[in-house]
Amino acid sequence: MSQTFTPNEMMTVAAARALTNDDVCFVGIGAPSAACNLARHTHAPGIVLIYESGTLETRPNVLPLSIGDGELCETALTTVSVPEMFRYWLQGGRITTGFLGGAQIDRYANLNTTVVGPYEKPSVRLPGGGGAPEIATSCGQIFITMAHSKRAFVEKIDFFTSLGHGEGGDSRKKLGVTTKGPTKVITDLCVMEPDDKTKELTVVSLHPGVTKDQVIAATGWQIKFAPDAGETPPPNETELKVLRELHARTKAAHGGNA
Amino acid sequence: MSQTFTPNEMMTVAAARALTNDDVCFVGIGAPSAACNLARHTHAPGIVLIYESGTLETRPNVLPLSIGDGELCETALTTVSVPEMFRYWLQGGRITTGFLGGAQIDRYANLNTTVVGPYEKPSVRLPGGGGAPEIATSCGQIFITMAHSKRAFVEKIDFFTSLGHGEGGDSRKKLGVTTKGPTKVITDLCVMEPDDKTKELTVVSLHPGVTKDQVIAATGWQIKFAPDAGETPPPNETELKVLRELHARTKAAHGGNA
Amino acid sequence: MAEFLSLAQAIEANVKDGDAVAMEGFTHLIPFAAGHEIIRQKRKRLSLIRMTPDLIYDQLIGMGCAERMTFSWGGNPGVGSLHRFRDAYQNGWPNQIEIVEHSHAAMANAYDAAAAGLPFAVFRGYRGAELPRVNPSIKEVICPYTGEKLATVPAVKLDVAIIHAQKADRKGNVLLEGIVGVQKEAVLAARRSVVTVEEIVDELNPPSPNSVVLPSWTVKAVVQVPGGAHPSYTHGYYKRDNAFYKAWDEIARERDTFTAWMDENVLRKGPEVFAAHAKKVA
Amino acid sequence: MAEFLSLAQAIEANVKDGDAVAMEGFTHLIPFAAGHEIIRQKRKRLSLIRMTPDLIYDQLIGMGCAERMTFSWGGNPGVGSLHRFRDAYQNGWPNQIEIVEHSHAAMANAYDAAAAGLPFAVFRGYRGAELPRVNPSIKEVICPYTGEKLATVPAVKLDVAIIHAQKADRKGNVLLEGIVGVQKEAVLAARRSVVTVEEIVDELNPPSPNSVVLPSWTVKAVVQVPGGAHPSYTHGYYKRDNAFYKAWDEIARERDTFTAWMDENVLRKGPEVFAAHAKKVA
Repeated sequence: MSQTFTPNEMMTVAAARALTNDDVCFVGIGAPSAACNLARHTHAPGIVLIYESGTLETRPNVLPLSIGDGELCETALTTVSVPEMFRYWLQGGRITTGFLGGAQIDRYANLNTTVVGPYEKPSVRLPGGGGAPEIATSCGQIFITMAHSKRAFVEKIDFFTSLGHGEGGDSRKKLGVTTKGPTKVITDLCVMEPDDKTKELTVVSLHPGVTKDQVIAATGWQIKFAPDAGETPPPNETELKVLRELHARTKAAHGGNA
Repeated sequence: MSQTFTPNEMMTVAAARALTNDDVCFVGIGAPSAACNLARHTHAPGIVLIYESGTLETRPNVLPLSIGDGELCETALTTVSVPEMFRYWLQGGRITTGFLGGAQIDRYANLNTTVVGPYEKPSVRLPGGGGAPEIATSCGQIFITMAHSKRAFVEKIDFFTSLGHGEGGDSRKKLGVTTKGPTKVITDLCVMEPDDKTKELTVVSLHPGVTKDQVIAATGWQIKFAPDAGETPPPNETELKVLRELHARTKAAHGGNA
Repeated sequence: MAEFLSLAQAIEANVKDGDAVAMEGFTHLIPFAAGHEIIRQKRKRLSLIRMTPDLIYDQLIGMGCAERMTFSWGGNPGVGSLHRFRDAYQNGWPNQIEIVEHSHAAMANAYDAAAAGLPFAVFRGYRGAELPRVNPSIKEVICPYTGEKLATVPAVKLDVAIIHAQKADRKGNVLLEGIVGVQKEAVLAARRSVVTVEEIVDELNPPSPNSVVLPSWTVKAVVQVPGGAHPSYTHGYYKRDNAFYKAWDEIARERDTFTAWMDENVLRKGPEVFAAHAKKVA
Repeated sequence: MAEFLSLAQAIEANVKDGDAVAMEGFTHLIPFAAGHEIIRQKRKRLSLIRMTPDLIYDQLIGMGCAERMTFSWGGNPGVGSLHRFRDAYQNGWPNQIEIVEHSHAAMANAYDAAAAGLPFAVFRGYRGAELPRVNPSIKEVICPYTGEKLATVPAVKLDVAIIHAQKADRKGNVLLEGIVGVQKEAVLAARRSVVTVEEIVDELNPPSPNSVVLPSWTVKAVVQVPGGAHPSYTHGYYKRDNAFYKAWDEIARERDTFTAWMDENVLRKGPEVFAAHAKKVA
């Protein structure tokens, strides 16, 4: 049975599938939040979702607009202070998977959410790193979700907000970082994983209908493809239904003046 | 009107009177707890009592046997974790007056609650310092309550559990400590205060019926008396009544198997 | 002991030109009414501190109250950028603003250290990150036991902390519930503090013996301002006005629409307008 | 995820000879039933850690389960000394015990650091105190901003933390209320943890959104042992048996009265005897 879906839906579904029932996730706003909650409503009902606002094991019925929406606290197992969240829970090494995104990413999955242009005199001042610098190194692994474009997937990021695989190879190890770092970059065009050895991002599957040329055209460096890169399995009916219902509930909740 | 009272009651009453309505007290078990609660039930109803178990602004109706009796939590404004108590509240510099006591004290009000004899091979292993090392330096000032005897008031303490006035003079300042340290030592015989300059403990008042010779005989160093040392005003009727009721309630509560 | 004041009195007495001010709130309990009062009282050269500066700091900056912002994530959550902050930082309108930038972990630890009376905090942070190159206050210490290098951040230094909370009792003890962020630490870190609350009640009745309560003697002024966190929210009282956060993006995008909105909704109004948002939903 | 086990199973699976074990509780919620089970299972060479070791550590030491005690205050609160600890430490009966001594502030910070995944903690402590002379693990660091010398303590290292709590839900999430001490930190610091609870309930229903809750995935084993904290107490369930603490002074003073009491009340009994103390008073 074939269904139409948007590239963004494909990205969210692919991210959701990468999560397991045993994961403890540090969730960001936007696509990560949609992916984590989709996973929770489908194949991973036991997944633990943590938002940096302090909400532990939350089960939101609608997606939060902000990282600290009331919905997150009301449906949480408990809510801790922000210092405790960053000290006992994130730095304490209790998170299996953290989500990140950014304005720019390079071939080693290093991210920039700080500035476009030089730091001191940026052409665009972005919101900044927030939790990213420590999420990038404290979580067991990192999933990155981003819209795929040449503006975002660049040869050289303007600022190293958070560490991916540094300059590749054993960069993380040399910095004394023991966690895996980015293990998947999921875009609206494809899924990438770092090469085992070089740590350079490599396309491992193309979303249905997406060509290699599209990916090449949307990437600012000479992107590599795994020899066995196939097609990302499309979203199934249940996934699309659950995701769309989630978005519909969210829109209804946020649109009005509650 | 004259009333009989015990030396211990006099000690507790004298300690209570030294407290004001504006004090925030770090209370210890025993005489300090009795003194603080006596003050709260008489001239200082607004005094804030904090026990190191985490209970903030507690109003026990009976005296606790331990530092963490349920009564303390049940009557507290709120109860925080023990790390928070020692970090935000004690080290944070929010306590005006802390209480200490010990097995041994010297002329500079340094205290030993650790060992009698050498540390490695003590003749008596005492419970140890507990909160004392940091109470002694973090509270605005320290009151010490102890039964007066030659065994306790010694020329040289066997172990420096907590700092009083060190070797006298500006010892505290030299150690980088900015708080006042012991400002009163209240015993069952007299009240002592450190000399302004030398910081040596000096008797400022003798409890009713106590002679200088008694104090001299109960002190292991050549104790000094202030030129204007007079008599400690005896407990008044209200103080004795409130204190005895407090002890009676306490005895009734702790005696039985609740 | 906390004093009960009007909002105008509380800000007048506790916020001075040039002060280091934290108006904290992690999405929840953001003290908007107090921020508006600071704007009406035309405070200048404030050094604004906050982990997640959002609309209220955008408003303060756009109205020329600030000269510095210390932060870890400055944006309109889920919506986009802070246009007034950007305009000040990139174009100097209405005045140039300096920034001191940290990560969340660093800021959270800096508040915690200040509440604990320490001069600095130690954390495992910034590995492979570039911020230490541009922020000289990020340093490191070596663990005396393992030899591990760890990052340090100086404790925040605050003249005044301003927060919003659910309620205070008549002695001025304050109860916070829900997403409590770093508000307790901010109050304990500051020399002075102003707390706006939804309600003043006879008895605080915290639901748990371990509820988050600030004793009256840690607070300088308590002010009742129902709805005072709008368009942020107060757990148990009213929800986040997500539609307003989205609308702000348009209002703040241009200088003239911003100025007109501030004139109509802040300068010509008082804290009583917040009451319209203060319905108790719990 | 926490497993639901019998007390014997939980101790068997999680406490090994030679382990570093914290059975925490600051007067409140002391896991006596679990301690008795360790004695019945004849664990040896335990390294016992606790801020305020009291009767249960006196019992473990007197029964020969321990070879080391790390602590900051070791006594029978409000009553006097721990006679069995003293006899072991001073006279080597039933075996010699080594001590590692800190202050409360140091221990509290050491738990906090371990929970936070740090190798050490910084605090303003031990000034003018002698403990640093006899405990080589007390060191110092210099604040990189102010030059102030501050004390350090290594993070506690625990194989297993054992605590008692009010209740768990059927997933194994645990609620603690009242004087919560360093129990949360102990569990988060430990590789394994055993939690005994008064009740197992369908829904945890914490009274506050900020209640102290340990998620199931931070706990290894949950065991229902009503009354399991006696003669300590459980807030909301039963009071501290102060009379027993006083009686212990006599029981433990001599080796033979101690041995007889342990034989009758621990070795010949099981955890079910604690149920007699488990009346809910709230």
